[in-house]
Amino acid sequence: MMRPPGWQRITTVLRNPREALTLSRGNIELWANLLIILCALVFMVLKGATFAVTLGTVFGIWAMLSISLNLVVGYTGLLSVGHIGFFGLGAYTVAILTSTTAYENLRTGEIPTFGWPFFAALPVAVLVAGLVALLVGIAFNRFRDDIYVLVSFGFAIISFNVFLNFRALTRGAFGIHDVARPQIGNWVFDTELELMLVSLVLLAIVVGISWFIVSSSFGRVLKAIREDEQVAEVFGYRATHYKLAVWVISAMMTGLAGGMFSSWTTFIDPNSFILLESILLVSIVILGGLATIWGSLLGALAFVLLEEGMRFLPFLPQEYVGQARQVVLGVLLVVLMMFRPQGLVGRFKL
Amino acid sequence: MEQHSSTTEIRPHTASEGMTLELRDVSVHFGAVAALQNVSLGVTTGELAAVMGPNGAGKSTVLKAIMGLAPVTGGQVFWRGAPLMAATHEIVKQGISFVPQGRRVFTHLSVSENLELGCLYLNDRAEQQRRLDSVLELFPVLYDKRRDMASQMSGGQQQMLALGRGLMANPEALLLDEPTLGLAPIIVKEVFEKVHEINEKLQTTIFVVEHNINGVLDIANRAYVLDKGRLVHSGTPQSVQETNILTDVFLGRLGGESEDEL
Amino acid sequence: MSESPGQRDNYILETLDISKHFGGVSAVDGLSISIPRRGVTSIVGPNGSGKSTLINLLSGTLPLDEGIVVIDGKRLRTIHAYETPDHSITRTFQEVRLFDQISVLDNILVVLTTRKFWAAVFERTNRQYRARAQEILEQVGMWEKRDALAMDLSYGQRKLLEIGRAMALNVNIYLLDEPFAGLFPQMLERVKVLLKGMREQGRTIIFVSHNMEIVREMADHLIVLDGGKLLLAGEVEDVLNQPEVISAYLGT
Amino acid sequence: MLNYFSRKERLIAFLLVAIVLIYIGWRSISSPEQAMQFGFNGLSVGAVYALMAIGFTLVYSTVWFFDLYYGAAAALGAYGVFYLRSQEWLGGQYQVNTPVVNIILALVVAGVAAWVLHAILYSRLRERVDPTTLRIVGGLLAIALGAYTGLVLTFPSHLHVTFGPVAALIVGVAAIWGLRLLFERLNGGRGHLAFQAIAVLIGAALAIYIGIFLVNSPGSKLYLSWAVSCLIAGTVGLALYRGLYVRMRQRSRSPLIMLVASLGILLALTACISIVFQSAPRPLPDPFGSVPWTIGGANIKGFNFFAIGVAIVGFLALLSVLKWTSFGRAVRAIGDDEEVARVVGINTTVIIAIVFFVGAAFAAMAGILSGHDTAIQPRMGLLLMLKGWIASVVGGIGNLYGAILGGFMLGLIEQFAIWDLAGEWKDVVAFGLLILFLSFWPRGLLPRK
Repeated sequence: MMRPPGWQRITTVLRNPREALTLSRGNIELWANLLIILCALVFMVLKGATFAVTLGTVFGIWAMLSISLNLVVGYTGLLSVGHIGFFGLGAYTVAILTSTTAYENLRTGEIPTFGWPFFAALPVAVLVAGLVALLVGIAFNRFRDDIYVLVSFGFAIISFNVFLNFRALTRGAFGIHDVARPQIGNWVFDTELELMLVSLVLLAIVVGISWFIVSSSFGRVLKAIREDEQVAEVFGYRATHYKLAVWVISAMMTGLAGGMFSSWTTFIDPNSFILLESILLVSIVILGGLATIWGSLLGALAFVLLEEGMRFLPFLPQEYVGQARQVVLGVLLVVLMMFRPQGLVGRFKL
Repeated sequence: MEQHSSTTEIRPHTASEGMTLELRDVSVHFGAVAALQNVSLGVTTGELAAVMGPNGAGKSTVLKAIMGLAPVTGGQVFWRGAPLMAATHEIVKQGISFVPQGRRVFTHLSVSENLELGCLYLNDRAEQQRRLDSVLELFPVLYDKRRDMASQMSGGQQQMLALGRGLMANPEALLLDEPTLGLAPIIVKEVFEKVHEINEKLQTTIFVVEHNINGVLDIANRAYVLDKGRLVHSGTPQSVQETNILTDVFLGRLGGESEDEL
Repeated sequence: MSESPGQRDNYILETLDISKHFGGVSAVDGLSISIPRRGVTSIVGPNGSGKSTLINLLSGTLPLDEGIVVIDGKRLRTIHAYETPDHSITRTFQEVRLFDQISVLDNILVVLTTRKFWAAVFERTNRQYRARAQEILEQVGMWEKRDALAMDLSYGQRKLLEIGRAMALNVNIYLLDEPFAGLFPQMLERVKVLLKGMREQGRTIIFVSHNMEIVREMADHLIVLDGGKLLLAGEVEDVLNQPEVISAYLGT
Repeated sequence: MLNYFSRKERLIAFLLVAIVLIYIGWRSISSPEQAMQFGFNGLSVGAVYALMAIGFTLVYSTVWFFDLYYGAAAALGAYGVFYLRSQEWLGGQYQVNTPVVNIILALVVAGVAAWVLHAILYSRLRERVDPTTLRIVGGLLAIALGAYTGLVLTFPSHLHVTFGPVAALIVGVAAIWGLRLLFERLNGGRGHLAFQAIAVLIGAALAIYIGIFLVNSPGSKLYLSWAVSCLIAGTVGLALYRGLYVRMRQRSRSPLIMLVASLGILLALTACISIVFQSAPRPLPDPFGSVPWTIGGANIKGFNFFAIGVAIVGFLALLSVLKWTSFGRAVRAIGDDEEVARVVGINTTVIIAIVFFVGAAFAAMAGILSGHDTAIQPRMGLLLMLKGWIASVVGGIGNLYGAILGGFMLGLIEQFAIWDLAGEWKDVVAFGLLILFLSFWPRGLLPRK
């Protein structure tokens, strides 16, 4: 079931409190769980509920992203640094389809607007991301290990350049304004609380799909392929097909997160989809732990808390918060690779 | 193979009594698997000792234990009466050269570069050159190909190259790991003759691990038989041939148990 | 060793002039062997004689360079690894290759579950699979260890689990590469019992071994390879008493 | 996955290259000025990629993993120059020189020096000299070196005094060593006392001449700052190898572990640079004046020639070291078979550490050149790293010739591609090229045999 890893330890610790004092290797999962959740609680108390609601939306988006990336990294062993591309695809599809702001480009003339409602554009975004992922996946299926990382870097760069330069569609560096908010009938999800609601509902869908796949026979085959592709083939599974399928599913869920993101900010430009964001995403997944859904949730939570928490630090000027978080994440990656390659609560070591 | 006048620069070592290279009660474990269990064997100066046994008997592990390439979990290796504790890359400076299994020559380097690597630690170009000349003299086949890439040579030539690389360090003891594995019978004979020549002319102590029993017994002074990580026989080559120990070991008539700890 | 068509039914697996080259070296060189239906066939030979390469070729792990493999009457020029269960073949590996970072139970369940691509997404581990997995794990004596990761097992247990995994696939031909290597007596007996059980079920077992003692005990037929070629084939004791075998092992 | 070329593939490759060449030739004939311009720009950019690719390839062909730290090394190099020269370029308006950074770097240098001295001197002289004395002397030397680094960094405006003589000394020693080697080569591999004498004479003369030039001409501070930046970036690379990668290599065989760790380092260092220097882009002035020469109708900066020259000289120097010195032989041997290299008596840890140092220094030089060519910003390393990675893969993984060929080719193709496409698509072209190459010729142009 979806029990957080280390749950059994919590019950044993409750029965035998002395064990809580011994921070042994095996307890890292428990401590990571407790620490991050405790931080979240403290944060909520300190900052108040309104702020926590905003944070909830951001958390929902990052969690969707990291869960879907974890499906690829944790269950096929392929380290994709290119998922930000699918995120951008989802975001841009929703933005282009829903935005009604006219925009005139000197070179291309007026760009048409569609004005679709959010919930009509969202499935299209998912489909677009999936379709592109299918093509990309077919091309990438022969790569692995370090070369896979390189070509996935390539996908991130190429998609960023497309967002930036394909002005006739994406309006380039000017970005797209007035992306529609989610709307059902006359109920527009306009406030932060409502947006958080949508974000968390979408997150629940992503978690559900991931869990459904991972806990099925399909998920088990994926893990086997990750461990030893050739042996899995000897037992009758065509590894490339399975890898491609999970890649496409993962990209579709990333596209979903992208759609949510663009509706939340209502304005997107290529700067949200730079390579650095993708590297950060990878580090969240590795930090939380590979091949667990709970780990990805935890990683995303830690990531969001880290940024907001750093604003508390008195000696850190506000403009350096992003950078400081990046330093912490980078150092964490190194430390994890050194001592705990499966991440905080992971089930798979790279 | 033609005879060569042995005006080589490699100096013969003076013989002395007792074991020069010795394993005392050495055990090696790879994880839970025991590759060697309390094995004691050795070689005296100027001798050629052969270690034999079927696949998986732990023959190669004996040499790897000496070179610090296998985790020794018990016992100790002695070299000239003192425990051998140097790091792998420093052992060669102490006079032990290792020729690993499978002709692992540096395939992207030329033959003479391969040879020079055998005494790279010297930092003395003149001495390197002298040794290069003498080794090339010992192996005429290498002299002809000295500018070629090692990858372009046949298996037998690569084996000669590996032997020559080992000799470049002017070793007191030469450890050979399966020098004839995967070579054609005629080449096998050539390799054994060369090993014999090195042993006889240069007075180099040789410790050879070999699966080709008949070939190696002709040239050895001392023989050990390993089975399933244990020493089952030690003595002269004659004693090995007289008993049926080898046939028994190879055809599984000996019984005995290998161990696998849980 | 080609046989007349009438005899073909007696053989479940035949190779016709198969070869495999690595660089300039022929690991398997125009090899033609026939493996009788049912019973245990052992493949022996000195180091580098092509035993493991033969297993790899038959299981599609390596592509064939030349020649034809006839499996149960089907003539195949190429064998894809993912088709081997359809040809009713499965195998184990010389260096144990388990799915390391998943549990012992999952290692078995992977083999049992459906091969249908989309059906797999909707398939949960049902009671039937679980029962079958338990049956197999109990046979190899590892039901208590079912939740451990495969990588945390000892060498002997890994070896047993790999054989168990192969057994879980319900096929006719089992290719076992060194199933007895490095096992201690109790484990060895267990593997022997497993193989005997499979033989009684009428499966064909082909195993590579260098342990002649076990070959004598277990095998019905013996194939001796040397230098990628067939040296001898036939009944175990007949073959082992031939002088060629001894000389192949001891070198010339 | 990696297969040798089939004959058909090779034919297609040749045909494609031929078509592209013919197309470029045709365009060049129809507008030679533009072709000249694009060609030079391409070669100049390609030189940067080539330097980067050489660094990657050197490390990859030795330890078989891509060290992504080199992205940060490039940025470190460029920002190192900015750090040392900012006082004069920006006047008093922006003071970046901070004791914290200087102390950290001095400590890194001292630590690395201590380890290197221990690993080389200690193991060599242990039997002849009392170990305690050796340790004390080594420690003092390391501390002195660290203090010296701090000194150099703290007074960047006196670089020609503090670092000039040392640089001259280094050049002199390198010259003596190189000349001796060259003479030996010319004499069929045999040394001679006369050669040594000549080499020492020439080397000493060179050192004195360069020393006088460097100390007397304040303009030399720029060149010295390049050298200091490269040395610092290299030292950090060595420290990372010694501190992290050695242990990771012992623990895990997976190439991804070290790749991810080095990605983390890249992430952290990039952010550190933007904290210290702020993230806005800054120009590095053109060292040779910004007035372009007009050659054949194209405007070409002297700096472009310089960049190409640096790449070629760096490549040739590295190549000859790898080919002709015993160090180079050891490096190639480790790339072939690390275990056997250790068995034949090579101290693999030290050799690999030096390789990491040199590779990072090359990356830093690439960063410096790119900084002078365009501008510097903290994230510049990321894209440079990727381009270098592409160049080394397209050229042929693990082949030094492939690295320089791939680098120049990538630069040229990027430039000639924007002839017909808009300039902003050049990154897409680069990665498109990569994916194309990896799909059809996974071993690159000049595969390692």
